[in-house]
Amino acid sequence: MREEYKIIELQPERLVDTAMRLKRDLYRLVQICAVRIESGYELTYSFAKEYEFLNYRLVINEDVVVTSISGVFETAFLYENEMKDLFGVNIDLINLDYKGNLYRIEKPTPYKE
Amino acid sequence: MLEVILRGLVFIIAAPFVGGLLSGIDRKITARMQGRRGPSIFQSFYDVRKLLSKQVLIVNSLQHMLVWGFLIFVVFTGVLFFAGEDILLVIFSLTTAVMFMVMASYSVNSPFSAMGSQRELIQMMSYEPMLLISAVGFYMATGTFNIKGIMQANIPAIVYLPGVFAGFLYILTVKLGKSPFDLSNSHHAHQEMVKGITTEMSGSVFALIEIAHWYENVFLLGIVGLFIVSNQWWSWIIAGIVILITFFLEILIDNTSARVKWDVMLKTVWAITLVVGGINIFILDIIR
Amino acid sequence: MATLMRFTKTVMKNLFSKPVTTAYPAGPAKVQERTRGQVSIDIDKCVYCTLCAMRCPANAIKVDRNNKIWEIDRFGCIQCANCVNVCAKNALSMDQHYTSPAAKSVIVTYGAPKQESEKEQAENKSEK
Amino acid sequence: MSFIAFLICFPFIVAALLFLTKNDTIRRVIVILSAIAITAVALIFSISGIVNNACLEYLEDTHTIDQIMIIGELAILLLIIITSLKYKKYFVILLAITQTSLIIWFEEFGYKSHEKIVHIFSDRFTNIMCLVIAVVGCMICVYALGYMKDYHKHHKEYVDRRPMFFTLLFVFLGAMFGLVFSNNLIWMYFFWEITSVCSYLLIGYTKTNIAINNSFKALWMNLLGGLGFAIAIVYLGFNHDIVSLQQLVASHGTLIAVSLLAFAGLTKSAQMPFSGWLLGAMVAPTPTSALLHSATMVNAGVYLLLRLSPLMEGNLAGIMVSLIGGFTFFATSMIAISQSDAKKVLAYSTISNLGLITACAGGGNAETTWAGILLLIFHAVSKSLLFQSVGAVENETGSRDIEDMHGLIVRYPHLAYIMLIGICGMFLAPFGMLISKWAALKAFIDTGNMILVLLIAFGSATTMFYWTKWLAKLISVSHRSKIHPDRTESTEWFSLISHAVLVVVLCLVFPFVSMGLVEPLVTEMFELDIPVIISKGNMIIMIIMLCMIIILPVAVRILTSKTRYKKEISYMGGINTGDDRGFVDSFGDHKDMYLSNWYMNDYFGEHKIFNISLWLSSGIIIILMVLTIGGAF
Amino acid sequence: MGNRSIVPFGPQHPVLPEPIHLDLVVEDEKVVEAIPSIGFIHRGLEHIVKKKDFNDYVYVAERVCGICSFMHGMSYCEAVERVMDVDIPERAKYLRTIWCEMSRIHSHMLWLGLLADAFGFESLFYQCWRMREKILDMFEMSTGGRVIFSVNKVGGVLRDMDHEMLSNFIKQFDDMEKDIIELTNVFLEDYTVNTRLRDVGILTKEQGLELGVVGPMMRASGIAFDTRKLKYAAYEWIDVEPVVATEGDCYARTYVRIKEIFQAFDIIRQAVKQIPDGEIAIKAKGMPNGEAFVRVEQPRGEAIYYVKGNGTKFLDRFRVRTPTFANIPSLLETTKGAQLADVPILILTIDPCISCTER
Amino acid sequence: MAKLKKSPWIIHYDGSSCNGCDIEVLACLTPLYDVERFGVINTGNPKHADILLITGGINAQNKKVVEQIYQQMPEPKVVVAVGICAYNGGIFKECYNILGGVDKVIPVDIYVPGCAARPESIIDGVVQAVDLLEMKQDYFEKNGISYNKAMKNKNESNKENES
Ligand code: SF4
Ligand code: SF4
Ligand code: SF4
Ligand code: SF4
Ligand code: SF4
Ligand code: SF4
Ligand code: SF4
Ligand code: SF4
Repeated sequence: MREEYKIIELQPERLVDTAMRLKRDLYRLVQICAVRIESGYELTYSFAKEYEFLNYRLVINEDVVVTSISGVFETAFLYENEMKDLFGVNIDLINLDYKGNLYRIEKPTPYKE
Repeated sequence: MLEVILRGLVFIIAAPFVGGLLSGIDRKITARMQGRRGPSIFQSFYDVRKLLSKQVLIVNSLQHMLVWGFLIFVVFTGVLFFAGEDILLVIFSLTTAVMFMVMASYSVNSPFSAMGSQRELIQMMSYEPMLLISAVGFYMATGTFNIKGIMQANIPAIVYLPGVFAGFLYILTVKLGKSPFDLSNSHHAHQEMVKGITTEMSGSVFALIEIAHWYENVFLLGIVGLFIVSNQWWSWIIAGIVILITFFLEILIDNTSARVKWDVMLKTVWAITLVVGGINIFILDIIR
Repeated sequence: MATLMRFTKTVMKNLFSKPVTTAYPAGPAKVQERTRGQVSIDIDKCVYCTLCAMRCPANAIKVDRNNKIWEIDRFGCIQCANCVNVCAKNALSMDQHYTSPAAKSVIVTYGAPKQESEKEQAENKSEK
Repeated sequence: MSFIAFLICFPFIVAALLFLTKNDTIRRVIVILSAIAITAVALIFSISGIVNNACLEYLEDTHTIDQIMIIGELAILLLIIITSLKYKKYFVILLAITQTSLIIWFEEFGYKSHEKIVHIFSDRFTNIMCLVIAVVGCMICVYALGYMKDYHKHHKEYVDRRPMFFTLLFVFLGAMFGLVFSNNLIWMYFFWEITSVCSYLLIGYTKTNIAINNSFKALWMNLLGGLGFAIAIVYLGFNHDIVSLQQLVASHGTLIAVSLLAFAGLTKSAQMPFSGWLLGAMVAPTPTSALLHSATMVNAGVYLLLRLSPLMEGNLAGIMVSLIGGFTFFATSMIAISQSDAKKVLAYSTISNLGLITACAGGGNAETTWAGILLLIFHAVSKSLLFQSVGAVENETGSRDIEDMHGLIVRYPHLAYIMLIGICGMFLAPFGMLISKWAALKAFIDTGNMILVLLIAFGSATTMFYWTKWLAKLISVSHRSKIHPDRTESTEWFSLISHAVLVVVLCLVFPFVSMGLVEPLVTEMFELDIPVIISKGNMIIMIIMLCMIIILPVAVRILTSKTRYKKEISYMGGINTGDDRGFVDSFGDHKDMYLSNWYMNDYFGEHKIFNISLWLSSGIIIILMVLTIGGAF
Repeated sequence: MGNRSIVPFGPQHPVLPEPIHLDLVVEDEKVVEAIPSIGFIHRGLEHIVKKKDFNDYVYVAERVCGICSFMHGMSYCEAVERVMDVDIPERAKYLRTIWCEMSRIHSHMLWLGLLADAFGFESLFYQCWRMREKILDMFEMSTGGRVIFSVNKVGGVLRDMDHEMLSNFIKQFDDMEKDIIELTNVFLEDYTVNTRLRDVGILTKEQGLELGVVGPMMRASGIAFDTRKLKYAAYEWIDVEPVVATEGDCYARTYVRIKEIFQAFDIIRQAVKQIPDGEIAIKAKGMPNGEAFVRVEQPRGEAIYYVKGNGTKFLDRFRVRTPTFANIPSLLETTKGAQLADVPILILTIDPCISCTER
Repeated sequence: MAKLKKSPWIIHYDGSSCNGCDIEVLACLTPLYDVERFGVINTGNPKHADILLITGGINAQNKKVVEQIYQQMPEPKVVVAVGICAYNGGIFKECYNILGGVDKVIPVDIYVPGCAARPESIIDGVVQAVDLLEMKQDYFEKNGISYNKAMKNKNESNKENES
């Protein structure tokens, strides 16, 4: 027996709206995760409310600019900076933008290749 | 005059040994209280010997001068005390010494050192009234500020000054830098100040501070003794015992409390000063 | 309910009982039966299959199939025992004692050329 | 007599001259020459007075002078009325009219023993005061020459009214001399009013809104004190037929009058409910502050109190004065902790120190008075030095915030050393404060005034805190700070250096000052042999301490000449960037490290303590005044 | 800048066993602003799934952090097992549960010690760590390692604990429990300790949800959530109720962790009672293909494992969102208005494990 | 002589370890292993320290930090690299952000092996380090130049000679 959870596809434009709705419904941000795929990235935004676990999936091209949800969920800034720095995902309007210096690594965006 | 000089010399020579040994014993007892074997009781001497032999890193040369000032004034304080001079003068000299220390650690322009020196100042501000009140108490109990005179009293000062004594023990914890009041420079455990006022001191400069603390501790325990001694010879034995008990008590307190924050320190120390010390001297004034 | 010096009892108990400190290094180190110290090899059982080298997550083992040399960088081994688990010949095992600290790495070679006994070869790391 | 006349009149003449002088160079010449003249005369007069132990009294026909004074008082009244109308401060007019008419009425109708009294006199105390006023006051005038030039260079927004400014400085000096030499209370009152008005005009110098408001604050508070003074004069004249200070001191049992005069003294020395005006005085150019805080204004207050101190032993007036003094000492030293503006710290420290002097005066016995007088001397010199050095630093760096004095010792070493000496002179053992604290403590224990003992114990701790942190700030050395070119004017330097030398010398010769000057004076005042306050042995120890501090730098250099140093940047968790002034911040950029002193606004902030203290001290005053007056009937 | 100091806090700092850095802006000692910076330990270990056989990657995964290394190894295995759809033997599940809870005890004891160290209570620190050594001995007895155990594998566990060993452990726990009660009461009742913990760094329930804090941090703010209520290892057969406190301050967080120590003892007792006999591992056939999320409750709270395989022995992506990562932003909130002396305590009450945060 | 032997003070820095080694370093201080019986104090301040205990490998960000801490220690000083990570990056050596062992940035005197090095090993390492300290102290006192610097100079001149 294992925990059940959902993975829901989402358009990038709908992201902030969805985040706002979830916040209103008292969900918390659990994690954001990026995976490098051929055409670009697969981003998973996970939210939870009590034991319910929702994953919103964005499949985007490399050049798509994703709006930050750090204005909605403050904690998102860490995840977003990480994706930006390690994967090279274009994320806009992060409230605490480390500008590539979250992890000061020598090789930029090592997960991108 | 000769006697005064002699006493001073004895203090200058003997105090580091006593102080160093006390600090070694302190560390040993502390270790045993924590269930471990602990260092040798001569450890403090080993430490200082090592520090003296190491390279000295300084941030600026002013620092070194001020540290010397600290040491010299601490020794001077002790000499004045054991030579039996005026107790107010002793306190003022001590204050001057600490001021040198504060300036030494502030002069280096390092964040933790500077923070430490501000805390040291707060500590000083909190214990200073009680120190003065102790002196006042001695004067009221024995009619003199002169330490030699105080020691010649017919009745030991503690009889008149139980409250002041308690208050003094309280600030002794601050002065010895023991938990819960080891704010500016903690000997044990770690703290947010790194090494506080001594952060930027290394090698022999740091050794000077250790030595100064030995002197200071001997002097402080001397004040504890001053509460007990009278013109009876056996009072000296009791004073010795009380000093040892005090010393042990301080170690025990050190090992059974957390470091408090400065505001708690300031408030409690002042409150104790006011309540215990203040009431004591008020009553003394009335019954006199 | 806050009390001052709540810890006194424990502290006093400690003061008057024997410290728990080990005697080490004067006495022996404490080990358990399953303690994973360092990898040891029964070189006679080894068939130089290189499986252990391939599966070593830290790349501490080198096996030269042709010259029949089995070599381990003691300072590179993370004591995961993966090699022990994967070796089909059960040639490997974990000792309870561990490698001593040193200024240079200890690289131990077993097997050929000819001499079966172990030959310790302390290499300067900078030369490595 | 001619000396005294010179000291009182000459400054007024110089003032008149300066009022007409628009030329910088001429003004410079006049100021310097007259400063030299005044200082010289004061020195000759006072020192010969002290050496010969002369107590001079002058009885003379004073009718014309009295007439002049009445005219003068009316003139002052007119001035107040005109300016107050201009700025719509009607309350002040009321105060001024009340007291002036009271005095004039009294002079015309109630002045019975007119001819019999001594109008002018001088004894040791006046000599000491005269020295302080002349030496410190004149140097401030000289300092002001350079300072005001720079000041108007930096502050183009203010109208340059320097002739007016220097006029006022000299009027002030003249009034101060008059005040201390007067024996006739009405004369004293007249000079008292002049100082009030002068300070009012000086504070309003820049004519900004805040300056005007503060100047009126100073005016009404001082007028309130003046009112007390006036009532006391009238009361004394009618009930006891006393019109001179000597008579007053000789008579006992005029509690109400003493209280009223003490009240006037408290306002003038800016004690607690009336501290506001001195704080407000800060808006004026620095020489004003230096003058008000050290040699003149506030000293007039404590001078009066110390004069009265034999009358305050153990009575309600004494309790009021010592309580207010002690309380002010403690409360304002706490507030000083929370201040970072150097002038404000100095202002609070002045109030606090004067509090200690006041407490000493209120103690009403020989020992405390001895301490009070000594403290007055030390304070005047050190405080003047400090104000001037702060002013000089402000002209150099454009800021008088203590935070901006970080590492001053590297940037402006000379100014920093001067300031160090000033601060040490203020509080560090074995300097001034220490001795007074010592004597005061002892005396208050002996008289059983435990509340004051506690106030002093706590107050000395807080005093130590704010001074030390300032001291530490000055000597904080960071790498690569450079020496800056020092453009302080020569006249300023002259004054600064003389002050610094004076501070050090005073400390060194303090036993002689005490034995040769203050002890006989106190003996005279109290008509008894005062006990040994600080034994010779202890004085020697203090001198040794002082020498240790002076020798230390040299000694350490020799002691450590063999040590091998390595200079190393300070510790910042491993992320300094190159030198010890910055570090790598969370975003990977360089960030300047910055260290600030502690101010503890949440505990010692002005807003926390000031108002409470106002209420408390007003309460103390009102209750004790009511008790005094009630007790008299 | 007024009367504010700007001070670098860390990365090297005696109260921080691990490097983390804060740009502190303080007024006297009151923190006005604190911006955290991480990355001093960043290694990039998620990346080497592309270089290591997924079976051997367990050894990397358990070195995500040396404190709850067991949990990391286990969670990684659970995630891979889920992708490969293998169901491991029940005995293995129970063994994992027991080790998990032992890890929790050791981790919380360690934390209590470090907390004591941070507020300058050295003897208390020593006492905690002395107690913790007993757990480490048990670990070494059962796995052969003191901090890194290497007993997990995809498909089960590598070492068994026989009945004798388990009952011995239970007996030792019974003894320890008394001592721990005595010890933890100092945290809860001592006056000086209380001045340091009470009303420091308050995080309300709302803030907690907004900042997405997890674990004891979350439960101390009154949010009853514990991933152990979900089904992983053997937890579906075990009674466990989240320990909750409502104050949201450092005291509450200490309280929650202390109670969790006793809860862990209880869980181990349950597990030992219920543990069935049988195999401890099965052979996992094939290669992982597909993706899976696994959530587990580590000592510091909920951790998320994500594994994506592509049918080869090298995974496409492995990701771990550790509890500290979720808790760090709360520092921004809790440090504001606190004192400098509180900063180490505030950093510690999130029980940071920077190693796993930065991977 | 033997001025240092009885009072080696340490500073511990966590390079990029997994914590395993760090907690074992800390465990050395606690009652069971109690290194203070050898006079060891964990100072946490480079300016007071004689021995730098460093765990974990070097990465791009902590490189400078490690260098600076080392530089801020007074002579004589010894570096003890604890754990496999500190030796060569350990299990993380293939990670993109691991530059290698501690010797990439500062000279290491003693390596303590083990992934999680055992407390006993760390004690052994410290004991060896103390002997080295003595040696370096003598060298420093005789030649007025730190041993490490002398060695570095020698190596460099050797290299120059070779080329
Ligand atoms: S694993 Fe077995 S079959 Fe394969 S090479 Fe090794 S010994 Fe031979
Ligand atoms: S042990 Fe190392 S070299 Fe061998 S297969 Fe595994 S990762 Fe590759
Ligand atoms: S124990 Fe692990 S690290 Fe060591 S050689 Fe074997 S597989 Fe490699
Ligand atoms: S796996 Fe076993 S048999 Fe094969 S090389 Fe390694 S030790 Fe030898
Ligand atoms: S909190 Fe981190 S650094 Fe501190 S002991 Fe635990 S794992 Fe090590
Ligand atoms: S952060 Fe937490 S989950 Fe991660 S390794 Fe450390 S203790 Fe374990
Ligand atoms: S050597 Fe092992 S235990 Fe130590 S830090 Fe590296 S991975 Fe962790
Ligand atoms: S390799 Fe082992 S001993 Fe060394 S740091 Fe890592 S866990 Fe600790």
